[in-house]
Amino acid sequence: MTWETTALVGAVGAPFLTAVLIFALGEHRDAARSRINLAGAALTVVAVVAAAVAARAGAPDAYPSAGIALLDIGFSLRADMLGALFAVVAGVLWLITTVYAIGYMSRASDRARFFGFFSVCVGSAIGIALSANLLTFFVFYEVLTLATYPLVIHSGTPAALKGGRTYLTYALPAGGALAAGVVWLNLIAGPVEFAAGGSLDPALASTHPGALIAIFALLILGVGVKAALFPLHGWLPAAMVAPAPVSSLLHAVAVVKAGVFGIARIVLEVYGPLGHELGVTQVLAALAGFTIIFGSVRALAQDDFKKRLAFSTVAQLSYITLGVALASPIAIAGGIAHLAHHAAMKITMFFTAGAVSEEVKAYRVSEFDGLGRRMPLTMTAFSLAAIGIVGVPPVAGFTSKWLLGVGSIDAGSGWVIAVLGISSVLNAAYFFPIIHRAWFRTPKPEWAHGPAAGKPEGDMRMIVPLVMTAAIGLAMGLLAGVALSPASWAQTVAAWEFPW
Amino acid sequence: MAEWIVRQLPALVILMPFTAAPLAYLLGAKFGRPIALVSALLSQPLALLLAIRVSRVGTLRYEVGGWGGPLGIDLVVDGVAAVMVLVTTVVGLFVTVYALGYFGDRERYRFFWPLWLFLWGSLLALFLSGDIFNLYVCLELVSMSAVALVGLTLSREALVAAMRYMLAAILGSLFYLLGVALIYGAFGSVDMQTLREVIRGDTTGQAALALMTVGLVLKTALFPLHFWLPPAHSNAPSPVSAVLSALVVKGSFYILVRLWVDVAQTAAFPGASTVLGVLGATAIFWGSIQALRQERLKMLVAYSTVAQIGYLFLMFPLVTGGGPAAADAWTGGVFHAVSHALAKSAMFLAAGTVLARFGHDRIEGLGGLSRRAPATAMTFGLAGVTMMGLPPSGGFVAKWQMIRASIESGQWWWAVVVVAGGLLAAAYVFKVLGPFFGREPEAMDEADLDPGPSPWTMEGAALALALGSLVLGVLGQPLLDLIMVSAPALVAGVTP
Amino acid sequence: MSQTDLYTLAGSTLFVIGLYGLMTRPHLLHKVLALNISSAGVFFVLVGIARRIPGTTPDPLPHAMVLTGIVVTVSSTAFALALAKRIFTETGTAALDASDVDVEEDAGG
Amino acid sequence: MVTILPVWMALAAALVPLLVAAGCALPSTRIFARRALPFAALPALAAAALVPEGSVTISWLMTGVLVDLDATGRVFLALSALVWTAAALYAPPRASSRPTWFAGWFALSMAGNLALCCVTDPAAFYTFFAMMALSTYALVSSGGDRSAGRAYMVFTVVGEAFLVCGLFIAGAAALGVDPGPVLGPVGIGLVLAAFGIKIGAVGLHGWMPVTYAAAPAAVAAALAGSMSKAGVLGLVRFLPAGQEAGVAFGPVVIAFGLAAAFYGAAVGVTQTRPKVVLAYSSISQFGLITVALGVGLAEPVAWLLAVAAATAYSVHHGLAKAALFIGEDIARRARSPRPILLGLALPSLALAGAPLTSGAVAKLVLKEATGLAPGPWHDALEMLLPLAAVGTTLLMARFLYLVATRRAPATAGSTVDAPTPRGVAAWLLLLAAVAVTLWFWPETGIRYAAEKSLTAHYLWVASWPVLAGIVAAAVAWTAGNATSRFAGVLPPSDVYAPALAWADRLVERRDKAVRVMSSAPAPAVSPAEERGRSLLEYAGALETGLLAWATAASALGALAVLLLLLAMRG
Repeated sequence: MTWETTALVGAVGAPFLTAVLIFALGEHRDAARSRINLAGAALTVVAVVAAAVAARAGAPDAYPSAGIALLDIGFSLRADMLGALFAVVAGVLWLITTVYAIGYMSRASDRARFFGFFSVCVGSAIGIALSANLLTFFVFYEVLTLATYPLVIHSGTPAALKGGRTYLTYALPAGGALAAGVVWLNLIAGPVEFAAGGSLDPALASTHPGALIAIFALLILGVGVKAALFPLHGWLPAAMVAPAPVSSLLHAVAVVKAGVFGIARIVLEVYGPLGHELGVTQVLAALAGFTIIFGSVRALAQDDFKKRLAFSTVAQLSYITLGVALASPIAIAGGIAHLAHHAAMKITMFFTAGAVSEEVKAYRVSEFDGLGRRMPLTMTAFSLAAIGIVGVPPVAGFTSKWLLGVGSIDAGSGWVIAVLGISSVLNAAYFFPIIHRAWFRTPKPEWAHGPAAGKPEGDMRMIVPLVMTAAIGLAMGLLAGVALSPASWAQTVAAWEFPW
Repeated sequence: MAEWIVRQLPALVILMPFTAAPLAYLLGAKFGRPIALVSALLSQPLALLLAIRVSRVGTLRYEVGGWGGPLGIDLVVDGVAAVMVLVTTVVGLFVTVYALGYFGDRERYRFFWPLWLFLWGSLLALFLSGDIFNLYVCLELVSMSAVALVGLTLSREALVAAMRYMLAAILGSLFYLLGVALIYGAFGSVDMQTLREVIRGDTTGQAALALMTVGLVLKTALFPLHFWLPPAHSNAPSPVSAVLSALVVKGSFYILVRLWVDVAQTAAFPGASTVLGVLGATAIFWGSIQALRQERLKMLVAYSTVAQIGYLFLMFPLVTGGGPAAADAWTGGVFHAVSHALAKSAMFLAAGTVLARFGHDRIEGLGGLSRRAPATAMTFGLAGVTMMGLPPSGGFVAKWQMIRASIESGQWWWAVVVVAGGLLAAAYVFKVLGPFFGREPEAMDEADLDPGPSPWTMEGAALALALGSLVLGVLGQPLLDLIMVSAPALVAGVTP
Repeated sequence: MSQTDLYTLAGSTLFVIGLYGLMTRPHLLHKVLALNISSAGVFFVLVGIARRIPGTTPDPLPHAMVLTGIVVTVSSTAFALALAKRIFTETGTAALDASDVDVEEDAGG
Repeated sequence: MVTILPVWMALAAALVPLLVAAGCALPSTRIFARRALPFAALPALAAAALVPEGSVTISWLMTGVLVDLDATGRVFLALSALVWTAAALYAPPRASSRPTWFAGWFALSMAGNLALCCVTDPAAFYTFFAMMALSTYALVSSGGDRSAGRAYMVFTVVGEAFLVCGLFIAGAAALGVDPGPVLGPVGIGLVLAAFGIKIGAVGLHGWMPVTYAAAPAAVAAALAGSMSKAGVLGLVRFLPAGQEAGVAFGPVVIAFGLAAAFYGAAVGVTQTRPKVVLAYSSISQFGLITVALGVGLAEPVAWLLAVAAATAYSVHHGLAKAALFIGEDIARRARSPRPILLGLALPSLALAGAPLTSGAVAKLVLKEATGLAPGPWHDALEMLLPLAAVGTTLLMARFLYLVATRRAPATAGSTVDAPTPRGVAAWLLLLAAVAVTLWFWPETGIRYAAEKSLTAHYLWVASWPVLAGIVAAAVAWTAGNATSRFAGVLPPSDVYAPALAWADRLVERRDKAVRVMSSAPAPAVSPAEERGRSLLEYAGALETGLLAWATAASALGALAVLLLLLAMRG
């Protein structure tokens, strides 16, 4: 095995191995578990970065791969640049989240179960990123679906169980649709490997137009749930009963991004130009546009902090969908870049939600008055992330929005401009009030003078990660022009994705 | 020596448990346990070798005692037979290991060992039978030992369930035997290889097939003839439940498949295959809905078997057309039987662990189980993955093939059934998993009864089976290939 | 109508009679006996088939089958009767109906 | 000029205030950062003077930043640096209960304002524009008026959205993508609307009067003197310079500009607070700049002249308005406003365009530009612009009147701090700048205009509207009761006032609703769950039937018959 394939297999395998070890250790050996978890996460980071290096070296058509025979397609992994981006995002943020989670969960029960399934989820997300074909993608996709369930219902309360049920009610039928779509597609088109610019034979558009449209619908139905595409978004706010690290890494990064990443793979690397020819990507773009507005409007009305963030995620995910559905390399780059950008920003916000709920027991936006004085670092990080989501430069959110906006004109879809504009205003309308409350309103007396003398504003294992992710979000926007930034990486990828 | 073993493999595989069974009976409970374990362990390489041999050279024929047909008994091992032998042997090993811990050396259960080994041998004999009358005998052997095992606890409920099971089983066998008689009358042979050449789709042939089908459907507990299964499977001791659900129902199903796909082929009549498909689909829905209704874990698992059996019957409408769809349906159906065997035995064993430990299996009383018995909860969850047909699991591979066959043959509605069935399975699996991951019940008087962790062999055996059903979903390709070795002409795409 | 057909018809009739008994009689002994009648019917058919080609020596194979069948039936009847007796001792009745579908609280023992 | 300075130094210098902002965030450097604030804009001022013409792309920064210090940008950079320095000097240390907080945002806003003068690519311009505009919210709201802060924020956010959308189109065009016959004009419209908000164009001016009134004087000075000028710079940068695409917009823009010029004056004279009057004066004055740009749009050949006019007018108005806002505050704080009024007279006259003031020069340049207006507009502007000057004079008279007659705060307890010497120095600096800047402007066009304004003809042209205005003011003053009826007849932000009040009520109601919602109990079992449960019960009853021997055996018989029948048929 070359180092490239070792890195590739290691990137997917390391989290699963970590999970096995964590399960084997049992509930009570906290120190050992933390060490193993951190070591596993660090190893994963090394592996995904190595895989990304290999992908870049092999780009655009000599990617390292590894696989075994299974069914008619095979179960195979491949480190390409698009996948490596998602894998690196998931891997790096996992390491940070692990630190956070160790702090957050220090008083919670069932830690072995929590960290074990958490690792499985990350492994699946990386597996999704590095899948070489739809079958492999689907396998990891469903593992992710299942492994998330115990995390959603972690607290075991009736509300949590209900949230878990809602989650499954959406996720499992979607899996069925996805399976049907994948099988059908393989029947019509033979084994479908992902390939930049689409892998379907253009002749199929004239021989099987109806089937291709139906398959597209099935596939998008399948991945659309995780991508929280309207009207498949209902589970995401319900899943907010999960502990903060879950909301942070899974419901802002791994799980939901797996959905949009799937959309990207299907639209760009399966259908390619056929999608535009058949008119399905246009419909998808319209749906994404609607979801953006819809999610933002719903977010406005949420007082529950995490729910507001969740609806914001619903809207933001559709930026990615919208980007990849537009016929322009610039827009595609915007969508792909937003995958990384939104990850850093939204994880910061969910980290904030967790830190705030743990430290001052505030769960609702209306309880945030003056919080900036009590938890200045936390709320600074949050504010930075929030303005980034709104699209205020130089935070990363602006970069993706910029590429999307310019790209939409390039693609000849000017209506997207209106969506972006309205969305920006709405984003501001639901995030700025939080910032306003935290910094501009009169705090409770006990908050007015900051954290208790000589004490940090919270558990540093939680504060440091969220400051780091906020800094990453800022850096990704500020240094977007650097060759290795997500935005530049995405532009490189997009150039191959849109060769026609 | 090595060559002799290879030549005698089909017989040796069967002889191993059949030799151990009387020994275990004669030497009593004290020796029954090690004998069973040794037999189970020794069976592994034999079954594996047999499978490898078949995959290399194709069908093996073995004339018992050198008699040959028509009076002698021939053993025939093709791909699907080798697969069934392999899965029986593997499940058998883990059930044996589990039973060691479950029954301990209590006198009351000393008959478990000989009966179980006997059942094991009968099943293998059934899978390797080359003629339809011998299949009848094996079917009866399987039924009798299974009924005895169900009644093993001698409790009222178990005895009644056993009786119910027995009557159904005998009736089913009689239907089958009647069909055998008609076939012999019409075609003059019971040897399947011969029959394949001479059987015709005339009225007698089809009537015989219809009677045999009715009997076998009854013994496989296809809806609406599942009336005997839930009580029998849920009241039996858990290792027995595991074997019943995992293997025994597959025995009669195996014969049915042999008859339809291998022997009758084009002589089979399409109307009946649709009937079987429709009943299978109904079974999927009905079994799942009933499972969802259950408050006891073992009842739920038993009804899950009712539902999962339904998938097997979807094979019939899908293979009738021949072509690539038939091949996919064939591999899918057999693979489903295999993965369901692993997963369902794991589930019953897990349920047994719970029952043995807490003295009850009321689902609502099992809240927070993942805290008290993490391995058991995990087992149930992993086995549930196969039940739902989600990847990576054998159930997924099977469903993939079935969906493929549905679309390929233009009968997309079966694909809808397969997908919907998976969702219903999810409903009942998560009905259990939810509480497992949830809080402990408010009144924790059960906790007082908790005698502490179960023996690791029990938890381990169940978990191993569950993991096995998952591994099939990733590393299942060799098995898929084996199923197609010397496959019936109808599915292999060869004109007979 | 040939001899074989006659036997087949008679055997089938017996089979159905047995089936009817099994269906309608709740008492276990009745059910067991009904099954015996059914099996007798099957054996009838088999025996008749042995002479299906008139004027030749009867085919020995169906006879072998019937013998095997009788052995099987005898042993299973014995088993069923033993089971029925045990049920009677345990429950005080020897009837079987829907109400007896019950789940045992403590099967593990 | 020192030519060894690389161009990117301009941006670096402009961003020096960021260091101050960062310093404010850290406890250990807080005090030092606050002290350094007034000097934070000086590097930018130096850069405006020293960094040579040229452009450079910083490709690693964001989406690639194009630093380009052209003549226009240089003027705006210098103006902004000057105004911000004065504002920072004036900003009293006790301007806010949270001085460090205030200083930090002040520096951030300053950095954005200065930096946007040095970049010309849409993304970077937007970046700094947003940095400036959003940070200013903190400064505006430090005055304590939440409603005004909200008005500012809403308009700003909407403006940013317009802007970013307009710049998407500009950005695409920069990449060589033709936006097409629909999006092209839409882009121009969006850019106009976005910057229109910043300069208080009629219809988009709702935030300006309330915000200027609510903001501390230093902030108001920065807003009126420098930040809103960023809107002018934005228009100069992103309108289709001298292209056909903009021609159709020309007349509309001219019309809007004229409307603003008169509307601002008309509504302004009815106001009762000096700062609000100044705000309306800004609306009116920006109207004149808009007219110039409109002429440039309508007549592509006039574009360069229009830009020159807009630039010169911006400098003139920016310095004068900043001086007025600060002077107004000094007057409020001073024991007696009368001596201050003398100082206020200079910028007031300048705004009115009195001879010998910068206003005279600026108006002349403006006139040169509007002289190129197409056909009928040319004559209309000839006639209307002097009338606008009459209006401005009236406004200034009203302003001075209000300052002069303002009574000390009614509540005895609330004492205002006396102006600091540093603050007064800042004001004097601004006054000096107003007095001399345009006269010593290095650019030949302006110098020519300055000389021309001293000719007898132009002295008269500049004088009569002022005189007419003064006469009108005197008449109004003497009329007393007749005119005082109009005072306060329109609230600040006039037609927008009901909307702003409505927004206040909305927020109040939302807060109340949230309180109610959070105490509501969770819903019980949903009807769907109830239905599901009863269905399951029904299924259970059916299953009991299926398990009965009779049913089972019947089913068996039925199946046998069915299969046999099928067999017979086959």
